[in-house]
Amino acid sequence: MTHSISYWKTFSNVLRRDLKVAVRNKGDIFNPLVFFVIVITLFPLGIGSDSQVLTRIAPGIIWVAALLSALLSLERLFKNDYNDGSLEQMLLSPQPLFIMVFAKVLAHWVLTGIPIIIIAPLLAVLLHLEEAAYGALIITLLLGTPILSLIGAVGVALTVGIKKGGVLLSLLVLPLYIPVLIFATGAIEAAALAMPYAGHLAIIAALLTGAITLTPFAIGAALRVSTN
Amino acid sequence: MHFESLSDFFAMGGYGFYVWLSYGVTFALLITLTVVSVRGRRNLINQIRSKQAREQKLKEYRKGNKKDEPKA
Amino acid sequence: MSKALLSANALTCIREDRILFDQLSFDILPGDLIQIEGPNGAGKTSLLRILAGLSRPYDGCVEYAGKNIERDREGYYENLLYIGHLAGVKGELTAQENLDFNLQMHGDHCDNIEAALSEVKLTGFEDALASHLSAGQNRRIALARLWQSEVKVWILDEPFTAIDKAGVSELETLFVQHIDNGGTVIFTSHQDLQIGAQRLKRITLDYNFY
Amino acid sequence: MWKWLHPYAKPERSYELASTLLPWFAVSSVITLLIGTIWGLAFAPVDYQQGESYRIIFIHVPAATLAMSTYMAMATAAFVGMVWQLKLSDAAAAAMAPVGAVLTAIALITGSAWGKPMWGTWWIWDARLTTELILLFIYIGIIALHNSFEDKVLAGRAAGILTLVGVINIPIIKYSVEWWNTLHQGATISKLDKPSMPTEMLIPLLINILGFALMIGALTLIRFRNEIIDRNSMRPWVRELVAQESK
Repeated sequence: MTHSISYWKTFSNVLRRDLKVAVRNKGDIFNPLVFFVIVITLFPLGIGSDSQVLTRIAPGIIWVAALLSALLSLERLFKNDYNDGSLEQMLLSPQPLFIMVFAKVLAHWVLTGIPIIIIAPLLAVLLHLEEAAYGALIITLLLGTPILSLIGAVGVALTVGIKKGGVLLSLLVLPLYIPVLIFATGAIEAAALAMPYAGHLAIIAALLTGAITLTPFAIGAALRVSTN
Repeated sequence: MHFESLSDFFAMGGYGFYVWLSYGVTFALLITLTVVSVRGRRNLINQIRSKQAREQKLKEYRKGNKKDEPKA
Repeated sequence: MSKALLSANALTCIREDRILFDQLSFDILPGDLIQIEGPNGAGKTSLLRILAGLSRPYDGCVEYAGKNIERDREGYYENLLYIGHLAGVKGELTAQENLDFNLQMHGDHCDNIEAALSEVKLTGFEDALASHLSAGQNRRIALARLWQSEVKVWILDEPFTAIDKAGVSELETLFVQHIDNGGTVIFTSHQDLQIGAQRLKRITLDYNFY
Repeated sequence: MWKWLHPYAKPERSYELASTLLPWFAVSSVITLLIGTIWGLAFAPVDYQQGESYRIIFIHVPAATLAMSTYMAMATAAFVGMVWQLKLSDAAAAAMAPVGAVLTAIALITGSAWGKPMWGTWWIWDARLTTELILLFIYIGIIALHNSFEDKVLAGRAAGILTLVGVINIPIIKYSVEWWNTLHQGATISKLDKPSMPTEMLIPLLINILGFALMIGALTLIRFRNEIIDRNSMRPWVRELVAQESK
């Protein structure tokens, strides 16, 4: 007889393994973060250092850079597992797939979302973000970056079996990121103007809830297609 | 007929360029899609035919070479 | 019929416009040791993947204990151990971590990972990263699960690749033990079995030209 | 539902059905489009606000509305394909994607050609145009994903999943873009909105909507037949068909 393990144990096993693997592959954590920093420093160089202009476009720049760096780091979510066969083994496990998938996405967010959230306020200083907007920046990133990981995971799951899936991935995923981008930057701009932004946050939170409940199943279905 | 002359019709009250551009692009795109779709069928059939020919060759080649190989 | 552990019902598999097999049906009973044979490209791996539920057949279905495996994946996977071409071993983890994770995810219990690794002659390599080990050793990490496993159905794609002679005969002995206990082993290999050859059943796939 | 659908779950039967329907759709769509377009271009009265440029409406509005409807139809097909594992349903969805993409492109191009005389610029970040642009991106993504799988059955399943993810997202995108638009531009008067329309304009518009719908049907049928042939190329009935066509 096999001994079934609890959902929680499954979840934490996968999460711990993914974190361990990433920590041993240090580049995986730092490269997207460095990318994020470089993209943000490019904007003042391209646009000019007029602090008023920068203040105005800072929310957009930070969020677009966050989207791009999330995109950059997405591929390793399933690619290595696909190449070494662990993905197959995961699909063959008697544990519910959506729990394992959710653990993997959470690991991805911990490794890419949280560093961005930590470093974003520093970069906001470089872009002369309105002081009143810092709180909104952090909260929107906190609520929004998990959505990026979740939706992105659907895209990676669909393209992981394709040889040149990288460009295709951005084509699939970026349009789906638009609502998050709009509401997040909207919230930061509202905060900068000292207007209430709780409504924006509520919408982002609703998007997050929707993504948490629906995407793990889409990811699971997509993985079964990709490993076929 | 709403327009008084043919040149009036083509001029579209000064908006001729935009109107004809829109209609031109629309029908060009629709016709292109139709042509591509119809051609797609012919291409497919040609592909299948050449594949069949290839299989036929392989089969004959096999028959000639391994006549007494047991079938499972 | 009801005795069949695993049954294939009218499986059809199509790859790249080629019919690999059409309307293939067979039953696998407890105690069967089955080798799937055929030339390269005949669809051996495809058949194993369909049996494991990784691929969906173009037509037909696989049943485990009378239930369609797509309907009851969890019930089937509690009783299945599949090892494919890829070992499913992560290079960034040590031999011990790999085995521990793989066992846990499949609900197998093991108190002594070191002992389990010693079964596959990996004593002393417990803390070595899998990426530092050879291909054969990586394969052994994956195969170590067989010694700990209590599941009924083993599906193994080329289990002997990169394994040395002594290892092969140990595996063969293990296969025989497993079928004696009422399990079943389905595998592909280009090698002939030495031990247990008389109990072997074969399923031969032909290379179809269309 | 399954019992009734079952005969059409056989590719051969669906192919025959598509072949029977195709001429009807093709002929009626050409006739309807001709009537609607000529009526709209030559006989409908002029709009006193926008002048003759409003005549773009007779293609822009059908293309824009039906681009969205085609997506919905595609999503329905993808859903049926996923739940009942009907491969033909996936094939139908795959057949619709390029048609929808072309319609969206038409809606975008005509919208911007209409915008130029009205707004004085080819592109304006109007909520409707922006949503159409994003819809086009999604269509292109689905087509690209479909094309990057060698195996047609897998391609259909993968594209189906993406289509369904998209169908949940499109209303959210639409809403967010509309909200964003009002935020950033105040209330832009959307020239593409027509609150009330005299009957003489409405009739050719409705005729053209019908014509576009029939056209979509015809194009989908052509492509659907191709998809069926492609997915069943090794089947005897397709081989016979090929042999017949070769003569």
